[in-house]
Amino acid sequence: MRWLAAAAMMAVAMPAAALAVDLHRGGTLHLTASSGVDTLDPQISYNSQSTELFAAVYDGLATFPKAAGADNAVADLAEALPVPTDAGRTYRFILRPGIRFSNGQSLTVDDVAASLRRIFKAGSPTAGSFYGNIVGAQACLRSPADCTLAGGVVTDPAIRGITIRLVHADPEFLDKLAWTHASILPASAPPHDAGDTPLPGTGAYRIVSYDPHHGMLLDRNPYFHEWDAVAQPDGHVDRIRLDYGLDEEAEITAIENGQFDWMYENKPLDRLGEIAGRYTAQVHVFDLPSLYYLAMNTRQPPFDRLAARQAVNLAVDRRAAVLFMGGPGAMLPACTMLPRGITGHVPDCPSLGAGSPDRLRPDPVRARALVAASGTRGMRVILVVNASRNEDALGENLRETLSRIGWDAEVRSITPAVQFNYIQNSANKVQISLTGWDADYPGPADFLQVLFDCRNIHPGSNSSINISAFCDPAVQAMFDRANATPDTVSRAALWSAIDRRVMEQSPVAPLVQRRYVDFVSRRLGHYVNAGIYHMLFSQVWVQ
Amino acid sequence: MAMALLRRLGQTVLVLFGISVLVFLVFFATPGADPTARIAGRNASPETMALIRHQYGFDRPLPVQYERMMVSLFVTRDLTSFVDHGERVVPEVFRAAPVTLSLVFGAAIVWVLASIGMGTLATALRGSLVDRGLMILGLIGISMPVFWLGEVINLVTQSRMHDSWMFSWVPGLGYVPLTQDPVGWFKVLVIPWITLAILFIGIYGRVLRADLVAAYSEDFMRTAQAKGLSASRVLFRHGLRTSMITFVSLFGLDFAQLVGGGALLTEVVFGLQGVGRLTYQALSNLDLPLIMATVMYSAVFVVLANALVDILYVLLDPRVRDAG
Amino acid sequence: MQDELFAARDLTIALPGSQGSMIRIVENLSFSLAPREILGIVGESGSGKSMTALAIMGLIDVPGARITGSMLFKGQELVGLGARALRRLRGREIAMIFQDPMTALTPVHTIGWQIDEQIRAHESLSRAGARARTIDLLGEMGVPDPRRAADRYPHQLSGGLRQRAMIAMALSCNPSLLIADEPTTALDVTVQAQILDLLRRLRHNFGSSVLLITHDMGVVAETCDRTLVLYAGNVAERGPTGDIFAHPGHPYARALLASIPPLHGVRPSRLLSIPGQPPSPAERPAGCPFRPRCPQAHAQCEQTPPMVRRGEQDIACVLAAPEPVQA
Amino acid sequence: MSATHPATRRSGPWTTAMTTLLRDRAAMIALAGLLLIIAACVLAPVYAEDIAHTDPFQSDVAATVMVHGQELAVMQPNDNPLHLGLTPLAPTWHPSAYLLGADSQGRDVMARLLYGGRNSLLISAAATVLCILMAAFVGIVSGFFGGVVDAALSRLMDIMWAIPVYLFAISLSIVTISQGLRIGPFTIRSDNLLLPIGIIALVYVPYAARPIRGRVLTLRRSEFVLAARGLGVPRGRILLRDILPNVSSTLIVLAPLLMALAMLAESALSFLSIGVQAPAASWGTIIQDGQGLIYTRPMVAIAPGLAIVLTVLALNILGDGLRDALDVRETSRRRG
Repeated sequence: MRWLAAAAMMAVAMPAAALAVDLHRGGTLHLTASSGVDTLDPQISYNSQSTELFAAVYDGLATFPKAAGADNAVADLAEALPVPTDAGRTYRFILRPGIRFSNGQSLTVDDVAASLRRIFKAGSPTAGSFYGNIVGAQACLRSPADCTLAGGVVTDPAIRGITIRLVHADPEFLDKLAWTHASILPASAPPHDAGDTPLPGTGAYRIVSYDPHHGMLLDRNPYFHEWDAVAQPDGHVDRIRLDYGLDEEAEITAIENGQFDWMYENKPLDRLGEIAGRYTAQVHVFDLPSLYYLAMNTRQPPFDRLAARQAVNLAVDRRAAVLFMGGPGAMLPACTMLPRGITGHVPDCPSLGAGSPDRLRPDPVRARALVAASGTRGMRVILVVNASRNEDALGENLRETLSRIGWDAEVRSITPAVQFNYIQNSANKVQISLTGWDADYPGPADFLQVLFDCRNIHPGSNSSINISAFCDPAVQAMFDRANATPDTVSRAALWSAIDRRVMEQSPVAPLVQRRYVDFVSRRLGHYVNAGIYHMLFSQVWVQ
Repeated sequence: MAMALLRRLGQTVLVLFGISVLVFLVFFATPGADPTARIAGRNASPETMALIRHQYGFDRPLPVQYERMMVSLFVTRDLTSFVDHGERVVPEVFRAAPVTLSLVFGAAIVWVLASIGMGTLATALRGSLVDRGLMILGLIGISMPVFWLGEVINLVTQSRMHDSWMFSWVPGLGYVPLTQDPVGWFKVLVIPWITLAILFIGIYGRVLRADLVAAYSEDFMRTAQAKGLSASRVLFRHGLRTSMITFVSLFGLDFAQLVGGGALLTEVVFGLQGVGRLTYQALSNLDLPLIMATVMYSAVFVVLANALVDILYVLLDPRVRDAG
Repeated sequence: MQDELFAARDLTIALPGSQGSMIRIVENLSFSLAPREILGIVGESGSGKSMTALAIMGLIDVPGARITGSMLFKGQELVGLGARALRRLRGREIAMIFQDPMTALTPVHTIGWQIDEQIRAHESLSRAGARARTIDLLGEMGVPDPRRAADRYPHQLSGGLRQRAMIAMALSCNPSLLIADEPTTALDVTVQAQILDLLRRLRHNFGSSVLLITHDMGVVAETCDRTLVLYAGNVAERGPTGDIFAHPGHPYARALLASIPPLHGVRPSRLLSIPGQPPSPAERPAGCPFRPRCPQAHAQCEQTPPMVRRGEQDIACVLAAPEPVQA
Repeated sequence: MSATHPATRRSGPWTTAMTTLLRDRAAMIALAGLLLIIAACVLAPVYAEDIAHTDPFQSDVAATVMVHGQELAVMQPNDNPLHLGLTPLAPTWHPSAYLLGADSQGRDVMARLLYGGRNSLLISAAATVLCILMAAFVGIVSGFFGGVVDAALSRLMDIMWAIPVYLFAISLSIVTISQGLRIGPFTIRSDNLLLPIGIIALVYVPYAARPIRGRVLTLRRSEFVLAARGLGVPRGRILLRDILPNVSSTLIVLAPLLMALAMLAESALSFLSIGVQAPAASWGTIIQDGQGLIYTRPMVAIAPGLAIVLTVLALNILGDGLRDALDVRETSRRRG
């Protein structure tokens, strides 16, 4: 009955062309992952597995297009994306009518306002960094229980209007609204992390059951109808089953055997040749806005010296890094902090004097001279890396590089569970570490401003994302200028300039940009890769 | 008897207390292990960090945190994970237990039978090539890391020879509940059983042979032979029966450890969602509540098994009984 | 000699030594045993007496051991007899009591279980039937409250009771030949006497012959009809016990007799008054093996001594010149 | 009983044992094999420099090597259209270059195997000896004295056995990153081999102590101990003269097993930067490296595994020989 009702609704809403019988509709998509997501709460989960899954379950006012190619935010639950007024500080949205949550409840502007408040009440990780700019947000951060966002979020139920006011202009604010943490939930959602209880959403699928050690089951949202095929397309498969428990090697084998259609984890390096050679058609590779880089602590010797940091940038062998991390198909050499595909990316290495990262060669002679000049030759340098098989070889290669240019270098690997937090904390006095950064949304500020803003230095805290503790007034001023520049072309130029300035100061040594290697089953068709959502679960078909 | 039981119970509580305090302290003494930042998510602002710290009670003194954790682990049983938010760890452990029990019981049967066979055969033929060969096989079994062995077996049965007649029956990795499909349960577990058992067959077979050979220099074995008993009766009823002390001691420890989650590598490599895999995930995520739950669970088994072993000693050797 | 129960002829037991050599533990040993006779084999440790007992039982399990000569038991040749046939004899026809009752019983089974086991190994008897015989036997052996004793474990019994249980077990199938290897050494003196008394009565009650192996001339004197003195794997002297005790022919036998410990009171720490120690089998000198320790050794002893017959005694010594026959 | 004393006094027990051992052909072959393995490991630099001409501690993705007159890349790119993956050189079976192939960093596995043996042998032997000593102490004291002592020690062992060692290792690895572990005036750096030796030894103490305790529990009631006590022999003397020799057979069997387990356990610690640190190698770490190559270059994991098997095998045969040689009790009783 329910299915019939949903079908009837869809018939009303769908354009005539889509009414043609979908031969690929139905079936169960079998996914596999080693283990579950951190939480089912879309406003809190910070995990790329949930980003991928929730794309088909939750919507925000905006979303990133669920189609190949484009990566600017588009309207989702809002009818259109507004052009900000008031010097880029006010955004007026009109909510689409007739949308219902998977529990049957209709979506209203109250749900939107409550969801924006919930970001603070429930303690979303990006509450401060992404949404702290909304008027009233600072009070919400200080006292989440009493959060009202008064003046920041204003609703007008009569016209289904929602107005959001910012303290400062933020050209990337719509991208941030498209981010999963700004998903719209029913106003009745609890004001705390929902944990392993699924919350109703507006997407094409809903979460039926979940156990972080066994699996997740999704089926169609019975109240869903397609309002925009780019914002939230209807799905082909009837059910999505995600099984937890296999390790990467077993996952690869299981997909080869047709047991699963897709795996979440990164593909083990020793299997890349095998899958690319024997199952070429089932492998999909695309660029990711994701970097591996060396973070050098500008407040710890020897990297408190510019010359020492520059020496590292000159000496690292990015070609070797590419090879150790899976070969040229899986990694691109990187010499800037804005990866390929992000606004402001430049395809050469200005600070290192090379035309392109592909032609970049290490220059140990100059690097050695710089180390000598910095007066830190012979100093003991400990590189902290993740204890993971994939990073082992690269870590060892980097240690050799550091030793070759004049330091007494050692590498220490610590468990990935704490490495990322350990290297952020100034109390641990980490000199240099190998780490990575994946974009939340494909915008330059998500790399440069997040990683190098003075305000993101929190001494003694495990959450101090400016790992290098890099604070440069010039860069800081340029951030402000970029954010206040409405014109996209000149803003892009500014971000390129910031990138260049950062690289001259060398608080980090970018090594490689990741490319995403996806491996799917033979039966899986209509593979669509959509930016940060990777493969779209709603778009693939299995029959 | 009641007194002894009570004493043992008291000791158990003491053991659990000791372990939990140690785990708790070590966790919080580890730089970077503080769960706040990991719960809050990357790039969380100081305010969000403070909110999380308060929500989870990390701003309380350690003894208070310890007490609260123990209460919610043992009394209210609603302790939730730091990594999988909202996941109650106690039911999770009990949901995983049948998988581990299936794995460990099966493997234990395999290894006890195989190692007794191996030990007695080698003893009966001691000095012969068969004896030497079995002992070398045992050592090879011991020297193969179980994880490596599991991967090689997977390589052969799931990948390289998956389509051959020999291994086409092998189901995909994962667990099938016994109640749901007994045949599937057996098929899925038979390879993990053997993989897990190989190490122990090696250890136990060798230990048993050594003890049996030592027993043969005992006078009572000569008496038994002089009685005109068959060689097998001498070996089993007199030799084996008196040589089980080491065997039983090790078995108690190993079995308890495995049931308590010690088979983690086997469970991981074969995708079995048992207590071992849970322990593995708890440790690799440094998820204190889950670590605590799995460790307490396994400690209970260790204590229980040792109590059982002490009882078995008495059954096996009446001299111990009278030692009081 | 038709009524011999057991006869060993030129029995030689050799064990493999280093580099493929064979070490002869026992050389050319000959003796015989009549029904209901008690024969004592006396010698120091290492003389090969226990090895001889094990050879009769077919229990020498040293790989590569070689047994030559002949052992006839009721006319059946034991040397080279198959394992299965030997096993059928063991426990049923030939039984053995070991030196140390403390270690010779399996510690994890009750006394009764162990005796039942032997009975049932040789006779098709019900569990209850076997137990009934066990209790009878224990009673006959002078074990008080045999029903309860049968349910006890070896360590719960005193040494003397254990040895009685051992003997009960050995006799459980009415063997024709009982080999007792130092049955009293590990027991204290009063118990010793009781056990020896028990052994003496066996031939009447059970009709068994006994081969008593001991290093203790006192035990021999009390118990044995005939005696064989073994030195370094060779017969030094054999004959009726009374004759040997009255006129020992071999210097070694004389020395042994001189060192009989008193039956009561404190035992001297060394039993032998002869200086030196018996040679190890590998270092045994040519000729008379006792030569290095013999106070009367002379050149002739470098030859293998002849077996001199004197009355009913056989003496392996050149000095044992025939004396005037007295009777 | 009286049998043993004259036999032992005749010649020194050590000389007897030595001659017995020297006559044991299997033990001598095992000893020769063991010495060969040790010598090969000691001579690792000679192999690396003069035969294979390679630096086993230097990763190199671009290196090439001449094999059978052919120039081969040590790290071979896969010829798939996606340019994914890089496969190390397969075993050449040619001692002058990459006899056993290359590992995931382009290093000569054979050379690393020889160098790795040094660490593995040292750590496992030391850990085993330490563990056996501690376990013998705990097991004997626990079994012999019984009562409160036994209860306390046994529960301590329970705690040690149930504790998640990996958690401690993680913690230790992080604590020791920069300044090392401070114990009083001493600072132990995380590359100090005493760390893995100590940890591994401690981890397996309960495992070895428990069966020893079991044996002692039985022995305590056995006749010769009761007799000795009855005669007023001091306890220490009973422990040394009667109990220790009787548990030694258990110990001798457990020792090679512990060694094998120690060699594997060491790699887990090394993975967390405790003990052997990259680029140094041990057999365990090479197996660990090889696990990532099982589908393409299984030899990387198999070769060190074989080395462990052979070493443990040799040690084991030698141990059996040693026990036979030293066990006066058994040999003399046989002669009876």
